[in-house]
Amino acid sequence: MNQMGIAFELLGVGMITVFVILALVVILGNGIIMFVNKFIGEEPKVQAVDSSSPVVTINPQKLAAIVSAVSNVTKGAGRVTNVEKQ
Amino acid sequence: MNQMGIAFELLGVGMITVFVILALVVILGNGIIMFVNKFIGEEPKVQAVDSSSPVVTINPQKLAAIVSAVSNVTKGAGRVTNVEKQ
Amino acid sequence: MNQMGIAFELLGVGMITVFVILALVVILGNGIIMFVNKFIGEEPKVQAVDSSSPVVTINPQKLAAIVSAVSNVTKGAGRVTNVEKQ
Amino acid sequence: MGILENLYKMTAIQDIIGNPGYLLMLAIGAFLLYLGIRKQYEPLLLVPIAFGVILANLPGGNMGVVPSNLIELGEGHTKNLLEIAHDHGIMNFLYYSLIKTGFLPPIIFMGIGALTDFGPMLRNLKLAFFGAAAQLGIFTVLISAILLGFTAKEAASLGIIGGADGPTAIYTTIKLAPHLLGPIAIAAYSYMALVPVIIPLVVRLTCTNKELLINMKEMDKKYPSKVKIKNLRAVKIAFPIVLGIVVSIFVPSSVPLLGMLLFGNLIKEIGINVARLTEAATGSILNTATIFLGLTVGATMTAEVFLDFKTIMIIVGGFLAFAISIFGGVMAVKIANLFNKKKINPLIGATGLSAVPMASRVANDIALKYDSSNHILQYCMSSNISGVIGSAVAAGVLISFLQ
Amino acid sequence: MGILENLYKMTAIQDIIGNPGYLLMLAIGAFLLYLGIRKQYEPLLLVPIAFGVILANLPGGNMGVVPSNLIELGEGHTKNLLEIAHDHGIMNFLYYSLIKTGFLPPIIFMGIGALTDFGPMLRNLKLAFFGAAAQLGIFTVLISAILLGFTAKEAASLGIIGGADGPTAIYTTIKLAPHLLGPIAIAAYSYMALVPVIIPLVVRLTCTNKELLINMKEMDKKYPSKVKIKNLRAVKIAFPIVLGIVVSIFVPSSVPLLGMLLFGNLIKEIGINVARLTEAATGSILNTATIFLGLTVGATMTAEVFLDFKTIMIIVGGFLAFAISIFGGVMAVKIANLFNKKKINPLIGATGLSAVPMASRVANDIALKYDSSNHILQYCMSSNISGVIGSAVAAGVLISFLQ
Amino acid sequence: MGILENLYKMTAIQDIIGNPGYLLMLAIGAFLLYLGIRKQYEPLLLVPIAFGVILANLPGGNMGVVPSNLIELGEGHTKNLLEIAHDHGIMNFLYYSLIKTGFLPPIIFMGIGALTDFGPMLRNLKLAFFGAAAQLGIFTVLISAILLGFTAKEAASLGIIGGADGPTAIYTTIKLAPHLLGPIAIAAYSYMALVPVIIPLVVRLTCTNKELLINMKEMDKKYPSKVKIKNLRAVKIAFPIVLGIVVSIFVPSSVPLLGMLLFGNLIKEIGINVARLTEAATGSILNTATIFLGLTVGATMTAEVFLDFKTIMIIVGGFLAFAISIFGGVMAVKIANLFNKKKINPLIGATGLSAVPMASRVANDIALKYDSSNHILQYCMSSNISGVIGSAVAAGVLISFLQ
Ligand code: NA
Ligand code: NA
Ligand code: NA
Repeated sequence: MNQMGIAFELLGVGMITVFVILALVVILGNGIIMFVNKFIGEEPKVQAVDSSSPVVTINPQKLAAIVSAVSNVTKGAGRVTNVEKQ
Repeated sequence: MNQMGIAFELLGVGMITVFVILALVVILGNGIIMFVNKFIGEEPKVQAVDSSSPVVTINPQKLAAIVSAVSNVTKGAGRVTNVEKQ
Repeated sequence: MNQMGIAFELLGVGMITVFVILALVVILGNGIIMFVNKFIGEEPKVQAVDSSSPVVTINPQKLAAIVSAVSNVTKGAGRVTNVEKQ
Repeated sequence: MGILENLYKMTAIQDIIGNPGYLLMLAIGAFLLYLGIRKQYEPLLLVPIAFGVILANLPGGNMGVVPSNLIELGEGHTKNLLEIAHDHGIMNFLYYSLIKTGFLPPIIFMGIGALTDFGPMLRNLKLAFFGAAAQLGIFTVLISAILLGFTAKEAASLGIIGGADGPTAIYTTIKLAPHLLGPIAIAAYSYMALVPVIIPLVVRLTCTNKELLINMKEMDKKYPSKVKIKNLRAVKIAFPIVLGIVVSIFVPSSVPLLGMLLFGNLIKEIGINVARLTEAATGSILNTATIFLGLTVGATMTAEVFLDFKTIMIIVGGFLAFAISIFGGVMAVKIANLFNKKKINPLIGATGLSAVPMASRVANDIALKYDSSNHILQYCMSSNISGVIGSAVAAGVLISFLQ
Repeated sequence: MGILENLYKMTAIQDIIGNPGYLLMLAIGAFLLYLGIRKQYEPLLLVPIAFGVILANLPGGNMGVVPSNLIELGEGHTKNLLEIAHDHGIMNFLYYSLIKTGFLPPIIFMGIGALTDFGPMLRNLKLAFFGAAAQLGIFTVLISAILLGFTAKEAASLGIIGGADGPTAIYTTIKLAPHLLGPIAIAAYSYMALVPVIIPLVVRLTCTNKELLINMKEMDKKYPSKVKIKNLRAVKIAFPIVLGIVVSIFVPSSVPLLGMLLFGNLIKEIGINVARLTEAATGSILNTATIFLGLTVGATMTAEVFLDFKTIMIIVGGFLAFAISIFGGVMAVKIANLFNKKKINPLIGATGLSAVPMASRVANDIALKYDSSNHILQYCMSSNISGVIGSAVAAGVLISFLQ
Repeated sequence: MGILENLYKMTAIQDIIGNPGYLLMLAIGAFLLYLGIRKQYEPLLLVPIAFGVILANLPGGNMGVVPSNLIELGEGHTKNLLEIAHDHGIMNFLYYSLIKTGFLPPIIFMGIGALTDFGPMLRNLKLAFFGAAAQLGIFTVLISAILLGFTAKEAASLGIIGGADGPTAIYTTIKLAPHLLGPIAIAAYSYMALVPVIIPLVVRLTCTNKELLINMKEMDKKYPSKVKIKNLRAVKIAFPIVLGIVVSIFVPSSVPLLGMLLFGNLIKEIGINVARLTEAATGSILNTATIFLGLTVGATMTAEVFLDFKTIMIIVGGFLAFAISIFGGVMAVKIANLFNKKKINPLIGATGLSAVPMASRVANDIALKYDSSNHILQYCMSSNISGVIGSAVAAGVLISFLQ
């Protein structure tokens, strides 16, 4: 097959595949949701410690204070590095 | 030597070796303890900062507060990742 | 060339090069400073969050408290590892 | 005098006079640094890439990636890594071990997967479908590029820029046309950084005010969806496993990318029990991979390779691929709106492009400009995330047919 | 129509119909995920292993580890890493560079060493001796396996499961019988996760109530030990150095494992001055190694290799090896109790198995069930930790004699 | 009895009796551990090096680095990494992939760059010039070493110890005389740790009280410099880029070291937008590189290689190189003081050595001893940091002329 033939076939195969797969995403996603709803049910309320959803709020200045404390205690040699971007 | 011969020799050699080595662990361990007791002596009381044995206790809620503060200050983009399992 | 010839040539080439490069460091450094002074100007006062220069100071004991809190909450399995040396 | 002559020979001055292309490349490197540092265009990738360009074009520095024919020994054999390091220096050692092997893009996908939350997509699953239409730019630019004289493999690598996904573009190019890696990576990341310009441009040309005013939340109230998710955590854990298996059966060549993306996502969703792994995948592994990917991709752009007419075509073609992909997504929404009472804001088609999450933010801003109560971010994220899957699948198709 | 035919050829549907073993393997992968995620069996290893199984058995994904005869070129030569990546994909690139070289298990041992506290062992040194008897399962199962038709190398790899130590089992199997790596690793980690079931089972069959009621603290009061440790820090620093040198002279082939374990422990004990290194060893290095170890070990389990009668024998034999090792430890305590007035609780023999620290916790729970004041955790930790040394030494002997 | 005989053969006792050099090396390893742990001499490097020495000299442990002629296959070909791991074990796998390729020193330089603040140097730019004079020891010791029978390459590797910079010394030695890597690395790091002894010694022999009392702040008040830095951040970002390009044109062979140093520095100065990269460069990458550099460099010191007359010459020559470098820096200040009214404290010449930041602290302490108000730390840091650039440039010259 010549190059253009391949190119048009790729347009066809590629777009069909992408549509099929994302249709499957929708179908499988709904299937999983329904399966889980039916056979596994509600998430237990009392969860394991989930560090990504803290419940208490606090004055942001305290964070600066913490960073500062670290800096003081370690005489400038330490710093809080792990307030990392996610 | 046939396979079974090797197998039984390995049983002998292996168990003897393991017993010898763990006997050495006991003997060397005791030797080191006695050597250190005699020639190096007591550990100095005032130690360098040892982050693994904190002395002050505090309400665990404060930790949640810290995590929350980090979250607030960084507008959800940051999180405390390094309270790691050891 | 014999080995000693190479050695003395290296002394010459080497020291000249090092002097030239460090002279360039001085010249380029001054050039950059003057260029920036002229064409870019003052740094804006209100900066992005700079975690390395906290402004609030706090009692260092609070750090111990934080470490302790982490330890309490995680029942000894967690520790603050990232007050790292820089 | 002999010493001064030897001293002069040691310098790269002669090389630069002999090939001023080096200076041009250094200027390009400096310009890319400017884009990354001052303009903040995808700095995590553009800064290392730019520095790699500079390192590669310091003549005598031995830091430019050499063409693979210098590595091949014939009969399917190549120099080994020690020989590459010895003959061509550490940058080729890094490039041939980490990039040419196809290793880093799946590793970066693992990290991206562990940073991606499929939640918004699962809550608005139907919108995920629009991530398919927004791959149109890939295949149309592929056709155009062949018309303009690119080989099929080169054209596919150019087209995949329209997937708006850096690691996918890099992976595809490694497999199909590694000699174009530098400009394609630059184009992919630059246009991803330019999404706040490109999306509004295409949207303005294709959408009416009335369409942009479609309020998703009101539509949801009018035509509520029937499915409620009772246990999001269980769904989020099952989803990457099931999706991974099913997609892989249909497009096996997408496994290295999608498999690792879904593995990363799975360990994220499992949570605390494997938190050590998630931390590594999103932290030290991802960051280290980013540094070395950037430097080595930059180092492929030596003067000899980059200063070529194809580079300009890639820059133009990449832009078209982006624009056509956005167009495809918008059109798919318009067509869907013809057949459904529950209308969809065409901006949600535009974000099918991917470029997560910037495309969604840009789309949300446009929507808010037309109606300050029309928050569509969560809806956009659905097609936005599915666009990543879409382009990885498209890449799988291209690799499978052309490799 | 041509397009649809090509589309079908691209999928893996034909392969799966042709070899339903793939589906069985995918089901096994899903089951292992279930064990790791829901049952929380050693999830740090089982989740990556399970995902590796799935990736390896997606036909056309090119993610399964190929047999080493495809890598060998004869006369001691092999394909180099670039050729492996090119011919067999990134999973083989990872497997052959990180696992087949024997690299990752010692690296993981470095991390484990840096997480291990020899303190409890040093405070109850005599109990460390029982870590020797609990290696019995290794050598008895070796003999049985040879009787059942395994080669000596395969039988040794099977037996080492009885060492109850993942990296040791993997290292030994890499050296002696790499084609069995997958099932042996699975068996080792699964039974380690099943220690809360296996230890009570063996203890119930071998110990009397009276024995399980032996109270270690009361014994210590009655027959106090003479040695007091005045400077624990100095002892803990000297211990890994001296132990490393002496053990290595006796069992040189255990150096890669034990040497790295003790190096990790040394940097931990030195403390703040080398904290950067300890952090790397227990953090990014260990976590990264765990991810890649898990994925690649999982990827060795292709349908062709795994679905074999030997796999079932390994699963049965591994269980026996665990049980016999526990039995050996218990018996050693009983024999010691015949000759000493200071009695020892046989649970402390059972923990000689290793599987730190879960075995100790399980043993402590059993002791507390019989006498709620009988806290034996600290005592158990001594034989528990020495069991790690014991199985590394046993591995050294096996490798030295059979390789 | 057969079993006991086989058991004895398995041990390394026979080897140690046959070559007591092993015991001597183990003692040297223990002594280095003592220096690193108790004396706190550069523990981050000396502890892993010392442990590497011990591992390498446990006969039968297969952890010593083998000479490169065992790796070479002739005609520019070498064993590949799988073959090295198979034939010579994991330590050679690490050494030949990470060290012999020249990979780790530039990687460590990237981390050092990301930890270095050029601010003090930019504020006292003229003092940076004295980092040049303090390279004198490199070239004078080179000449002496050739006189004593070293080859030019070996002599250059010995001389570079006088650059007082660990990664530079290691990189140069890898390129020119890898068989001397162990003793040269040990000498470099040990003398860096001994800077608090060596600098006062040389200063006392060469400087008068009056010179040491020169007060830099008063001089600054009397003769204020004209340039003020209005925008330090912009200067700090431009500096590594411009410096990197210009230096590389003059000394291309310094690019791998200086280029990576300046890349590390650039990402540090860009700040929050690429903080992920900086974190990796200074964290997991640097720490991991340090562990493996230390262990493998230590493992080059097998009894056969280390117990050689050249080792003693390296220890003596290294000390001389340090002392002469300090002398050079001091003399350059004295000469400058002859021609300028604005006098400079000669301690600022002494810190041109590099060994950042310890040399500056030591010099500052000396100054304060003579005049408790004469804080010169910030001034010292200028020549101190420029000394790193100076020795990297000197290394580039040596590699360029001798490789
Ligand atoms: Na896309
Ligand atoms: Na064990
Ligand atoms: Na220097």
